[in-house]
Amino acid sequence: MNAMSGKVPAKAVRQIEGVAIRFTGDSGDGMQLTGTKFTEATALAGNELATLPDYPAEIRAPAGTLAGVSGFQIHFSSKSVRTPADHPDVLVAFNPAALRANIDDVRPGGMVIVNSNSFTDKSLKRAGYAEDPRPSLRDRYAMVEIPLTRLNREVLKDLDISMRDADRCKNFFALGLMYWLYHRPMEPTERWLENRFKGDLLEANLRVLRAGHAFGETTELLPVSYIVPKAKIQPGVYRNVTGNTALAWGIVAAGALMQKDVFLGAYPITPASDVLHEVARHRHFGVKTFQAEDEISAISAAIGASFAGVLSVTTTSGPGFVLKQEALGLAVMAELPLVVIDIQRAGPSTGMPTKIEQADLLLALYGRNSDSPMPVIAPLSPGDCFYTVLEAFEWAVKYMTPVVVLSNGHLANSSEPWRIPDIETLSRPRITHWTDAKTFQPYARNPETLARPWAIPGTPGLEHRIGGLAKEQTTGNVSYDPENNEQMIRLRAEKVARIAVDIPPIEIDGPESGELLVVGWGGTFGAITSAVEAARVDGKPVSSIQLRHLNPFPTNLEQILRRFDKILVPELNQGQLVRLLRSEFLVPAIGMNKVRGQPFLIEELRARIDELLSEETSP
Amino acid sequence: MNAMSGKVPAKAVRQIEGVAIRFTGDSGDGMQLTGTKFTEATALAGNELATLPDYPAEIRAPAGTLAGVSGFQIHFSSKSVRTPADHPDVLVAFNPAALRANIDDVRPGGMVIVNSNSFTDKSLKRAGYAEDPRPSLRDRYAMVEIPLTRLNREVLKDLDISMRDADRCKNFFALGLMYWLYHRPMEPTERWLENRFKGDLLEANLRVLRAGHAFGETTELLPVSYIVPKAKIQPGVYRNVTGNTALAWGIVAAGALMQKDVFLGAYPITPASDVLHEVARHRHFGVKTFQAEDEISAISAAIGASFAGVLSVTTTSGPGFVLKQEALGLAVMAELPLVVIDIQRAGPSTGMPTKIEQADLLLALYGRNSDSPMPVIAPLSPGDCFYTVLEAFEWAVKYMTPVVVLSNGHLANSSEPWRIPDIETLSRPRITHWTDAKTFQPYARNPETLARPWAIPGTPGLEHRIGGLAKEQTTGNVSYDPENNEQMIRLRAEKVARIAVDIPPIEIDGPESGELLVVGWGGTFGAITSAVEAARVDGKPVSSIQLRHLNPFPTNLEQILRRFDKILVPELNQGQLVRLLRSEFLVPAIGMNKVRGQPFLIEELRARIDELLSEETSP
Amino acid sequence: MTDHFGKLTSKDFASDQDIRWCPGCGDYSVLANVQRVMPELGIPRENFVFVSGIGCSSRFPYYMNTYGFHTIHGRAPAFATGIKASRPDLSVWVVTGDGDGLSIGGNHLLHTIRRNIDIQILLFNNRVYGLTKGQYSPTSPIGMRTQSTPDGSIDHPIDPLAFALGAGATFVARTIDVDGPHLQQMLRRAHSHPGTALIEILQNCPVYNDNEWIEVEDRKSRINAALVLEDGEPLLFGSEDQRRGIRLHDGIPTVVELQKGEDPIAAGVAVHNERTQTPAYAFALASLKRPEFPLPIGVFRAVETATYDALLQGQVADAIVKRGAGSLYDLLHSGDTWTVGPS
Amino acid sequence: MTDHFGKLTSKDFASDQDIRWCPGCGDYSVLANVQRVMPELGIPRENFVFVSGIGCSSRFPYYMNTYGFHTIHGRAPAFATGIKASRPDLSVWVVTGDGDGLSIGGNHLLHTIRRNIDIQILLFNNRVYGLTKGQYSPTSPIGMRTQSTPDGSIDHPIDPLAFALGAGATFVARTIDVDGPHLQQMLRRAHSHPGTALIEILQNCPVYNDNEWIEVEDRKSRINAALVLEDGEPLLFGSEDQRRGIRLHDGIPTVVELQKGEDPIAAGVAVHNERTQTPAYAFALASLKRPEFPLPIGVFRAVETATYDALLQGQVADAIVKRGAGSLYDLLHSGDTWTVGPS
Ligand SMILES: Cc1ncc(C[n+]2csc(CCOP(=O)(O)OP(=O)(O)O)c2C)c(N)n1
Ligand SMILES: Cc1ncc(C[n+]2csc(CCOP(=O)(O)OP(=O)(O)O)c2C)c(N)n1
Ligand code: SF4
Ligand code: SF4
Ligand SMILES: [Mg+2]
Ligand SMILES: [Mg+2]
Repeated sequence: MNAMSGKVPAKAVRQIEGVAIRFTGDSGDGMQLTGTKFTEATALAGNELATLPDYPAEIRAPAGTLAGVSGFQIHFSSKSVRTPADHPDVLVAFNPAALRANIDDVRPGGMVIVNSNSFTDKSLKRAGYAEDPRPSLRDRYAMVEIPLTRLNREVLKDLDISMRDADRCKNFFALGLMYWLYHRPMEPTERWLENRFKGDLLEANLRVLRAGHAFGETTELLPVSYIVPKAKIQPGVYRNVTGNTALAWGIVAAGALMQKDVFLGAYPITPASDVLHEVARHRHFGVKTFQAEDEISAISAAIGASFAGVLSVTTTSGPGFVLKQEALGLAVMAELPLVVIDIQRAGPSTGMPTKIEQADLLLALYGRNSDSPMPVIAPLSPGDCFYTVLEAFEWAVKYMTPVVVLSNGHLANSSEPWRIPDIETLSRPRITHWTDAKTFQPYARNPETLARPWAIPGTPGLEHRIGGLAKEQTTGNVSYDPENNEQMIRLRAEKVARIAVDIPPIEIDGPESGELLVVGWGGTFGAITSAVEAARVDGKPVSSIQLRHLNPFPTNLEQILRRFDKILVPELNQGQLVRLLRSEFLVPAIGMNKVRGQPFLIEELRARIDELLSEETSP
Repeated sequence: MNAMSGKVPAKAVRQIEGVAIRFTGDSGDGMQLTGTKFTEATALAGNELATLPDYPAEIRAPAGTLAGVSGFQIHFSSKSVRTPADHPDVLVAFNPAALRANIDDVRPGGMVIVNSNSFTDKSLKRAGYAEDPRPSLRDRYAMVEIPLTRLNREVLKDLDISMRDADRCKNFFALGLMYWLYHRPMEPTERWLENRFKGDLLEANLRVLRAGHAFGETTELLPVSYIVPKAKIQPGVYRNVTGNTALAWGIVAAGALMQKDVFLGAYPITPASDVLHEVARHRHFGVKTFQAEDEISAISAAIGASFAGVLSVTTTSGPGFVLKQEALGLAVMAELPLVVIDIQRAGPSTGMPTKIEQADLLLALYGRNSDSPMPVIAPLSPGDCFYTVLEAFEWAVKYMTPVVVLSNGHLANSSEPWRIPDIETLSRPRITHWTDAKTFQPYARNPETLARPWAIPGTPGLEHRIGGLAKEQTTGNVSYDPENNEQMIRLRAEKVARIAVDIPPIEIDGPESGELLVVGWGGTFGAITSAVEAARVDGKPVSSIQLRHLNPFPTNLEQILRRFDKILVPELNQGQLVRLLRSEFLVPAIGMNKVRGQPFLIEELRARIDELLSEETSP
Repeated sequence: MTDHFGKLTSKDFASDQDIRWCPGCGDYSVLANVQRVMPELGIPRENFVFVSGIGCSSRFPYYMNTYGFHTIHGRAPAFATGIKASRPDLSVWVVTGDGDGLSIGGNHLLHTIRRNIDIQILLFNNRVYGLTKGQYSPTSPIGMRTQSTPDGSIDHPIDPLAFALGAGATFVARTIDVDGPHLQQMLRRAHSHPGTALIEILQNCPVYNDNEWIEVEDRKSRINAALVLEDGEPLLFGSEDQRRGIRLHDGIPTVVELQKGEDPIAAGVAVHNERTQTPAYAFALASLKRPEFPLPIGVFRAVETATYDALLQGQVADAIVKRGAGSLYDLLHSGDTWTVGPS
Repeated sequence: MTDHFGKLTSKDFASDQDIRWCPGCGDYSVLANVQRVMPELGIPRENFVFVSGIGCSSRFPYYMNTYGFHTIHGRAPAFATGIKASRPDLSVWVVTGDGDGLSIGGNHLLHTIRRNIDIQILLFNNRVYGLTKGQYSPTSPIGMRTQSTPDGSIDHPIDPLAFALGAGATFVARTIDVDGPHLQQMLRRAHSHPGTALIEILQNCPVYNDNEWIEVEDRKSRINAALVLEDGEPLLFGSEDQRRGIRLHDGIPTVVELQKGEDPIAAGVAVHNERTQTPAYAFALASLKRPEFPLPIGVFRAVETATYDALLQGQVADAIVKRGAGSLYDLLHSGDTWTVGPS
């Protein structure tokens, strides 16, 4: 707490368990940066945290409109934190549009900090307010109205910078104020500013940051500041990662750990492009990125690279994933290792590209002509994206199969503090390419994994041809033999099924059996676990499991399902996993489906859990 | 029986219920033509019949090899016929390769007619026979060895045609012989020859046809000829149709009945190309065909045509159907009428393009990003393809939705006698385009069907924009509103679900309840019904239903399923419908799956039925 | 509602949707000019259809008060083909970007052009993927640093017009977002061309690729940087006192410096003829690249040949003349049939 | 097994698979000639990869005893791109047809060519879809009657080489299925070209489009029907007593009739230069169409510029030089981190 060293706060300090703050403003107001800096400071302050950025769909929507509002929510606590929280306790709104777009989310009675200078007639109109909303809000929220623009300009009036540049600093004024309000350290941000700016701009930013802090100390608008004690956190070195960064690093790490070059084929698409961007920065790992002309080319090139003997991967989102299916079918037939990452977004069709869904599960399983089984994994959190990619690569090369990773737009862009793994503890599968020409058969199978050999060009005596036509067992020659065809189809299915032996048994959160089991998959982990744990704290007999492995399922899944009276399957789609569970295990699982482009709220999950538990159990 | 008028057969005549004959030879031997002519004659003779052509996968495989064998099977009877029969009673083999490729299918003790001149060392070797197989076959089959090449040449020796042309006639010698053997009329074929050939070639063909017939009368190799009495057939005008022709005519008929121009966008692919070919021949119906650069363009153009206000359709097979999925998602979002015909083939990937499967059902339902429900219909027989297309168009325009038709390579190429419908009895839905500018809203919905209006360019005052982004209810404007998005997704699903009211209740073949229900879908109708009926004749308590409507299901399906102890779902895939039934109704349906590129045999279905019925019923 | 008897104005072509482009985007100017030209074309508003793919530029149809279809990425020309082939009475305009039209959609553009279907295609070339936030596009220059190419792009760029001519285009033109009169003239020309008319519009993306075309957008530098094509005129550029021309000899374009008053034709400067039958001529123009050559602006090629939609419609009409309008009864009863009587 | 110390022969490049083309198909001759050239290229057999799409021609890899990948329809260039980009040490050959490469696969061909990745592409042009039994293809002439065009096709054909040049091709050539020596020469030239080398092979499909190229396949008619390109030689064709040449003036090719003994260059006949920088020259050659002009055969263009695979490999190498080989530890610890001690 150096920022305050030497000064004893003259005002009241209250200790709280945690708080969720949402910074909102126009896209030009720097909300993402403000949120990121606050997050860094919070991580260093030792809290558990989760964040959620929210960008406008348009590149540059007209200033001051609802379409242009950008937001960043951070939830931090001295206890465990798994979601950015349903409702912010504090809203910081830089303009009326930001207020209007966000006020309904704020916890009743929460704090609302606004820039009072921004409430001009023009900007109210732009935001679609018929009249100034503040008077009516004052009853319902703790309104803190600060003349932010004016205060900020005053601090900078003697500097030789334009008014525009001056005004663009005001997010750091607010940041300084929030640092004061929650006792966050200032140095990391100061250090960052010093690396980033110089001259008058540096001076300006530093000044307003400190002025904001000082304003907190003196203003009567904020009589109390808050301390959020450190959380109990597993020791280690931490950093923030978004899901997309973790995916990208997983890709780079796979090559480093398996000592292989990596090839990434991709075509830009929201919200997957950032994975391509991040991976492209690391050519010195022997990683090549290829921005293809379309998704079909991207995956085709990746399959080609796999045939050629490097680790290969293709990244995309919904509509692009659809386009890759024909080539994926070939990868199934050719039995080549490939990782396909689909960062699901809200559909159908173009849908709401920046919004959230998890509705490509059935597509991943069934999106190809004829039966062509493929393993599917879905990460549970931003940091888990890293491990998911490593696991996907491991499966791909061990079983000689394409593997699908289903992330989503929520994981992609939200970040969490991530304990950096000890590299020595990460698995380093040894890849062996076939070399013995005497015994070589392109489709001979490893009796344990059923994998065929990975025999790569450049190996003398192993010249062979593969393709999408039905293949004879062992030789891989084209074959139209009916018996052989059936056996090959069964073998490929069996190969994928056998991956189950590599999947650890799934662990139940809560009692091992009972009245209600909540089953989620992938990125809804935080919300579901939070809701279920909260329900248990209230004495409700409910447990949960969160599936990472969607195909094959963990081997103990069936037993677990059978131990509960009711099964609830919350999904951000119209019911996909629930169909799989019902058809596979004939259990009367009930779907809970949300397709609003938003993540689950803990409270809505909680409500459904309570409702189910209070229903009469039907026979 | 004019062909025999004036002559009393000197030999024994036996009456039989029915028979299955398979004509086989090299691709150059004219087997398809022989089979077709025999079929026509048989239809005119008043029998029920079913046929199955079997082409080699290669365009022109080397003569005399197994790869080049072509076949045509016809099953005809005085009783009901639903499949081409599991095993031919009679095999006609023009060369050793044809014998080798087909002999194992022949019913034990069946008749095998071979061209004895073709058993040269060279051709035996080409066929992969180490020695002449005939001696060993004589014990197991009624071998009829005819020096076909020689006899044929003799008949033609005084004509001025080349040896090659002479040899190419020999299929008509065999045809004449078979006409004699089964008392088929010769005139239709003679008439056809007269329209087709002239001069020496006509003379040659007529001569050998008649010579074959005469040979039958005189040869001692065939002591008996057979009469198959007329079947009881619904009165009417009949013709043969293949599934593909019926699909094509359904497309043309839809336009004629609805008084609309038709647009077909397609990219050639086996076994769908013939639909394009056939439709292209009927431009005078105001039907336009567009051979696109790929499947994506084909469907995109079709959707464009639909937006422009014509009836539109796109035809394809497996891999091409995969490529169409992204655009199909747009059609769901745009809520435009479109018929998509997928003629399923054996996969995955390129697989065995000329072989049979029915494995694109889950693809049709789930092959797109996010939930995008779409009705699916599957024809039960070649002739049913016609009605299926009409029904699909009716749904498409009534509900403003894309509709998928799932045919398969078996229906596509096999033919059945088809009672030509009385055109007056066909439904003629009136299409209304919105015209009233005052009340127009692009996404206002018909309260009954939930369809939006079909408002087409050229209508003053109805100018509006549609697209793949999430849409506001009623206005269709782009909307990112969460609530609205959820409602629109639900409305689209509800719209498809409501189609169920147009689906007639499904009828059970057999008792209304009992021990075992066999549930099939689409083109396996003939085999399943035959097997189940045969089992019932043997006193087994088994019923069957064959689903044409896969989404939505007929409304009485659930009740029916619940009335049986066991449910068996035979499919030419690894288990697709069975998954849907299990997840939808939580019934313990059991799959029976075959992926050999071949249709079900009646006997294998029968065996499984018997097995299930003899098992102890588990609780 | 517009009165269909009165003359339409550009306002009648503006929809009620909020425009969602960044401030300063070149797309605004194109939109305004398209809205200005539409009323002049003598076509009822309800007969216009604007079709687009996905991209910033592809939002265009939302802002036009005509029929519009914002389809999927890269496929707009295929949708437009279906519209025009089935309804030749409509005036169909495709709006696409350098990514939409030349990356994922290159093949549809190719085939649409070669079929010569009678539509207009406006290709907004900002040499970047705007909507997905600034990756390089197929027209981006080698070495361009973007998020996806932090070390610089290594793909040789495509020239949209050379590509179109390679595909057999019958009409290609190039114009500039901010040059209203020229842009309008190109729109009119494209509209009056029977067959596929492709206009490359050099468009500024101030956010991700600012000033990419400044040399020709700027009126001052344009004199030397652009070669304004005028039918029947020699290929001249440069200021009065520094006139230069283009010579096309042995298939190789060269710059000819002209003395004051020198006759360009005598000096070997080629004379522009849009209707030159061989595409080789227009291709030679399309091969002129900065900085060695000026960038040609205007109509490169405008030759007439049968359009796909007309030929298709003709086949239908011919078939009806030859065979009579189709009779369903005849179709179903064609070939061999037989009658089964009541038994 | 081949002895890798002995010299390979064409037999070493024949696989054990039965060939499944129709008797008389032009593909046989191409296969034989490819198998003949391979051993001469000084590359170990295991370093060859043949990649194809779907079509009769695309079965090619099955018959080559090298590494081979028979992929999906139209995408072979993309697969090849992945192979070559990740393994620049391999010699990668794409085999495609006019349908596979120019219909469904046109976009991948376009982008592969513009990237100039160092592979060879053999495009078998029989102007028909063979495998799917004879529909017209993107190179089929207008009016061609096929099963899908009973009234005649109405699409203007694409010229594969004009298309490739429009895409910025650095090497394009045309040859004939049955002309072994010329075909072999083109294969060698394509192989030695750094960058994408496209060879259009005029191929006969006796079953669905017999004699499409008979004018140039036939040695007699070829004299007048073909223009055999020779680097540094004037563009001449025709028999001794009827010599003609091609002039390229003002961007417009014309035929010049030469008197006996007349100097072609003086008569304005252009001299062939494969290395002409501007693509306008080669495009002019590609625009020569029968029957007005002879069909050029040989190398149209062969210019050197950086290849995609080399540039990509270079970026990796540079990055390692500049930043050292990647350290996973450093990556994971980059940026802001903090340490949580044991509590
Ligand atoms: C199938 C698919 N792949 C990728 C995308 C993502 N995407 C949308 S627009 C675009 C590129 C747009 O570039 P351009 O056409 O140049 O348009 P601009 O935004 O520059 O006007 C991409 C890659 C998509 N929407 N759909
Ligand atoms: C996605 C997909 N669409 C269509 C097909 C069907 N198909 C296979 S090959 C082919 C055309 C082949 O023509 P071409 O490339 O000219 O090869 P050729 O047979 O003439 O050598 C088509 C349409 C396919 N295999 N896959
Ligand atoms: S990103 Fe560029 S092209 Fe897109 S709207 Fe903004 S300025 Fe225009
Ligand atoms: S169909 Fe034509 S291209 Fe194909 S193998 Fe036969 S002859 Fe050759
Ligand atoms: Mg762009
Ligand atoms: Mg071809």
